[in-house]
Amino acid sequence: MGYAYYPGCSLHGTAKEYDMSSRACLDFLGIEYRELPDWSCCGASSAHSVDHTLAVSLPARNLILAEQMNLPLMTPCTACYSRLRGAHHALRSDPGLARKVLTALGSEYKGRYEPLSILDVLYQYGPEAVGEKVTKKLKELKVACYYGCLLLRPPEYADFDDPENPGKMERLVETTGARAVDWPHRTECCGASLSLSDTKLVVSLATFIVDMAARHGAECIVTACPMCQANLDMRQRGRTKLPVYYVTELLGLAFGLEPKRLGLTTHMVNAMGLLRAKQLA
Amino acid sequence: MCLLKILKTKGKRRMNYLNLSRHEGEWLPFAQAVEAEGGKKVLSCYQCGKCSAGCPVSFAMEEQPHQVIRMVQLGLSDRALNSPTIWRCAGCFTCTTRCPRGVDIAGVMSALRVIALARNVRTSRRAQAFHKVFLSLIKRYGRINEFELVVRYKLASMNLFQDLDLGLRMFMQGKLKPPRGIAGVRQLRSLFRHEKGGKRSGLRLLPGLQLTRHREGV
Amino acid sequence: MSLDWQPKIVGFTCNWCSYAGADLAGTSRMSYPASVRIIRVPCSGRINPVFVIRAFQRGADGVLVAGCHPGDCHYSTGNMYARRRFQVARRFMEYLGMDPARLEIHWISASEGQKFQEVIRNMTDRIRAMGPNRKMREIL
Amino acid sequence: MIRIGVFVCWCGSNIAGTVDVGKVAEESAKMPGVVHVEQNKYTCSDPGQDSIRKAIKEHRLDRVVVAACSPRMHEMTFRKCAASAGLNQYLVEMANIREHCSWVHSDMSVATPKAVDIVRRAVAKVKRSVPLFPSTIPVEKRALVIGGGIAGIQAALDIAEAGYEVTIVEREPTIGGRMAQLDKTFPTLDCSSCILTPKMVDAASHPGIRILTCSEVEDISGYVGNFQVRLRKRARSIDEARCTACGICISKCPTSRDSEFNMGLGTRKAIYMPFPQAVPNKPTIDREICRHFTEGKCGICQKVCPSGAVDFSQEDQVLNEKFGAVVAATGATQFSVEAYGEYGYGRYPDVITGLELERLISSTGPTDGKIRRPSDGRIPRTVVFIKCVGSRDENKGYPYCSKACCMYTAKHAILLKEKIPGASAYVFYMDVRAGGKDYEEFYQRSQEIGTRYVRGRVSRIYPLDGKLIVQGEDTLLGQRVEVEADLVVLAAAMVPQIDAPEMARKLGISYNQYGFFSEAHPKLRPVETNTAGVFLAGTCQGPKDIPETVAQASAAAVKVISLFAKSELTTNPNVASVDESLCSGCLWCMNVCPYKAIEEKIITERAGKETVTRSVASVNTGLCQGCGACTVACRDGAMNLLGFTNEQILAEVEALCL
Repeated sequence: MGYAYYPGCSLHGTAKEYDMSSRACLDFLGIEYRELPDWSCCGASSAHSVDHTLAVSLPARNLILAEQMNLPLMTPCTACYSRLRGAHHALRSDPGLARKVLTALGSEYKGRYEPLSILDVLYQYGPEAVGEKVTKKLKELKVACYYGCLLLRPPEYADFDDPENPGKMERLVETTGARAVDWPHRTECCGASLSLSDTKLVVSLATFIVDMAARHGAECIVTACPMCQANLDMRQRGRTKLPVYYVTELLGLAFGLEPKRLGLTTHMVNAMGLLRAKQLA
Repeated sequence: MCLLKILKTKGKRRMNYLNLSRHEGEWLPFAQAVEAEGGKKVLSCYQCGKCSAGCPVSFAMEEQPHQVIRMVQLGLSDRALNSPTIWRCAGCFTCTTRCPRGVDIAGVMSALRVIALARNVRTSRRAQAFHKVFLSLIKRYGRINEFELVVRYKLASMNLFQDLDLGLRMFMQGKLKPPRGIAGVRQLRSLFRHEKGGKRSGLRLLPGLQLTRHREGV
Repeated sequence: MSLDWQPKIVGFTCNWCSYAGADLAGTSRMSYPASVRIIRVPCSGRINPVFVIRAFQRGADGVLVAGCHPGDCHYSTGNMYARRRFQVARRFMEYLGMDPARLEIHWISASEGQKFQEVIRNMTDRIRAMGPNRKMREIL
Repeated sequence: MIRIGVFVCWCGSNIAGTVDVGKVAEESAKMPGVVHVEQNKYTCSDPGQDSIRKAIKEHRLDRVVVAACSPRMHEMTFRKCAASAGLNQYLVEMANIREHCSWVHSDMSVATPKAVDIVRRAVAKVKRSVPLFPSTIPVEKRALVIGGGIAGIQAALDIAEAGYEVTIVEREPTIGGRMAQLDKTFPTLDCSSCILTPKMVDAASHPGIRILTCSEVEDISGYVGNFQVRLRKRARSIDEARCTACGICISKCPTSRDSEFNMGLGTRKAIYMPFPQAVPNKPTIDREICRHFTEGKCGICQKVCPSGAVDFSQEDQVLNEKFGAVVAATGATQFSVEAYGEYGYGRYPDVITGLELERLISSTGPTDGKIRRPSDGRIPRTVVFIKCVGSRDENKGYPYCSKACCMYTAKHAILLKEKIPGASAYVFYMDVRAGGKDYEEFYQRSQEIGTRYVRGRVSRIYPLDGKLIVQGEDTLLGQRVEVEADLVVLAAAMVPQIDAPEMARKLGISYNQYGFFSEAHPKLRPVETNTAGVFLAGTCQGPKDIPETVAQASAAAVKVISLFAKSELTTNPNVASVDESLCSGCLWCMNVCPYKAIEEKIITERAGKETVTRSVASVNTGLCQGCGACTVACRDGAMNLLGFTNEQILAEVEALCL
């Protein structure tokens, strides 16, 4: 058993901390995974804006590769998660489109396994079981869990949790001993997909979200999305700057792993300062 | 404001009424085209505005999402396809999730973008440039190299200096690496080729995509 | 086929909607071809496909099954059963070598005299184009 | 020997003008079985009918065909005529040569042969007709009303006023229903309990009405005029005869829980009356929380009761009774607004529903009629009302319009301004549906006193610094709007009772996709159901307001009264009938019968030397309405429909296809 690991393009680039920390956590917990060999881009965030069929066929290639390995496909990236699940859903519910896509790829797809997010995998492992592995409690760290869009919407296929009132990430994070603050904007969109094309707009969205987190007492934001992380990290212009961590970075820290191995040293907003101040790193 | 615009651009309109009769033949085929590209149930909308109310970026839209839906319902295809709103949509699906009528508003926006690209409607040059560069990279390497994506996009959109500092820092951190192709890139290209013969395809824009051409075109 | 030829259509109509619709066509003096002969049944759900097949066996050129609109059945669900049964019956007719196009099913309400007229007119035209039901007489 | 008489009518020139009547008569005479043919100018006239009677006697006719107009016009006329000459009325058949022939054709050469065909069909059918005899069934003149809300109370009062016995079955400890929870009613703003409680007392004191509270219907069988009903009366643990409703027990009871009547905004004791004006005015012990029952201790109420009315040993009673008619008035409930995560009901205490606001406004409510927000008890200055929560929303709720919310929201806005001068009210709406007498004026009044109506749905609500930020769209401005509210009221939709489908199955009636009971015809039979003798009143049939509910309840009562006005019911003899020798007992027919009229019957018969028992279908002629769906479902050909038998219809087909 185990999982086929699909990092996606961002995790090989701007979000390399997420790749590092994800692998570190999986290794530490003893969850088996193999990187999907010769994986290709899932098309996010362009294909679905250009061609409905291409938006399915690009992720489909990866779904098929994983099915050939007979493993469920798992990805830390939420954009990939959304595209992979969207394609999986379309291939199973739209026979006409499925025929077109699968003929082009010269392969078949049964869709035995649903593509998963790394959070699904950690959740399958069990929050309690994760908690048992924690060696360094992140006590007094006040965290705002930020879900963003792609894990929760559209609920038709991206259904990691309740789209309006999710709570799974909080449960995971609280196993580390950190306190998840209750704040209302954890599903609000940060506008990451417009980060390059409409930067001004995105700055105002990111700043607002970070401000709201700060107003509810958070000292940092934790997310599972490389786009959200990059966007909130780069685009926040508020008075209080909050570091933005990946879930896997905080978990890794709580497992007692080296901050450097988790990529904590390469954030835009200093990620180490807070941790040092709290004597957590 | 909108009415004035109509007056100026379409002088033949009688007085300042939007003549719906002229669009009678258009609304059904256009709505069907939108639904075929994934904009589910667009005709079911009853204009409650919940999509616009929850939209994180609607404050920056001259035309609100529900108004674009209305344009589709009335067959005002030119206005819908030229509306900057469709390129402002961040694709967060908040609207789709909350729509009481099951309209996939984000899907409608994305369908309108597909149609706009296929019909060569040039409203949002930046967005178009971005998608072109993005897909051309997949076609070339099989994966996206963010470094090349950003560089090419900045060139294409002639916005070279924005985020320069960020880019430099990332480069130093090893986050922006030079590109490397994957083995299955041929199979991937066939996905694009498969589309090439088709009538509607934004991908027709892609073959022969070169930076210089881009700059002229954009 | 000569234009004078009048096909023979057997019409099964439910008492509450379609028979009344035919009555209304009469009281409104809406003329239609003298091709149809009506058999009154309480509900379209009463119409056994056997009746239809027997009509074709005996040389009817067309058969009309008419009932209340879906959702308006006097007996609440009879027309739903009729609809499903005749979908199957059509397949069975094909199997028997009969032309399922000669069987038509229409929903005609008690207020739709005009629709009754149109149905008979159009159906007669269609059957006329198909010609007489010789084949079935020969087969069976 | 079959002796058929055919009577061809001229109908003046209506038939004779287009159809060669002489020719039809001539051809009819040649048809097998026909012994007498006659023509009449107007067969339906007295002389025409006389000639039929005369011919029946003179020619010893045993079957009659009248070739004239539509059976929908004169079938009854000719049946009665034949019956008066001693012939069974079901041996008369009509050939419709007017509506289906002479009136739709103009060419005599076309119309005449068609008329002959039509007569041949009728002759072929009537040849196979047999005498049929309607049966009569006695009517038990007692009505059962299920549900003691305003609909049930009104129906019961009307039926009882006509002199018939009525039993109201109510599962709660008191009658009164939803209306008892309301403070004031639109559009007149009269106090709900001021108009309801007198009716409750009337019902309780009416000699013809028996009220069974804490009671439920467990099973119903039988048919119109003869329903067998099993009722369960749950133990109240109070001897109603002894109790004087002094209330000492309630004041001394140590256990309490959220009050259902106050929508969870206040508490009630384990021994309780839902509200002071409850009818019957006796307390009830909630055995789920009462310490005597949960822990075996306590018993304070029994000790303090001056009249010894507390009886812990009381047991449920099962009553088997017979009723002639049933009125379903089981009401509706409120949509669970938790489904709207974006509105935060349940997480944010100051997001409440319309019914909860009613309790906050009501002087008998938990705040004694002062509107205070649940979180901190402060008087709200800004209140936002959101309409269509759960209605007109197929994504999270139901697609239908809940009908009463527009008006009750207008009422809430008016009452808010009355109770809290200077408070501001915002109403987020999509359409204002004020179609009712004085309703539009009432809505305008709410606007005129300063309620701000914003056209658009609210997208989300979140708390910030003690306020609720309500984010919506003003679609008329085309702009997002935000209100900083102290209290948000959700106009929750009316939805069917959760157990409505179960009740529908007990009653043998149908219900729609949501669970509202279906009327027999949406326009012309709005209070009847597919099951004769079962009638509908109130919101169990669909969302409606009080005036409409009361009107429907009275309508249902009239239907019951007119049923009871007859001493016995005559049944239509055109019913299904089973040939037991052919029936294989597969009971497919049971599945298709919309009236639950087919039952399984065990018969014993001799097969050779042995006696075998097997099951066959059996038709309850009291329930069967004669649709004939079962005849087609029957693969053995054992099921037939009297008056429209397989043999008759096949004979008609053959007569037409000659």
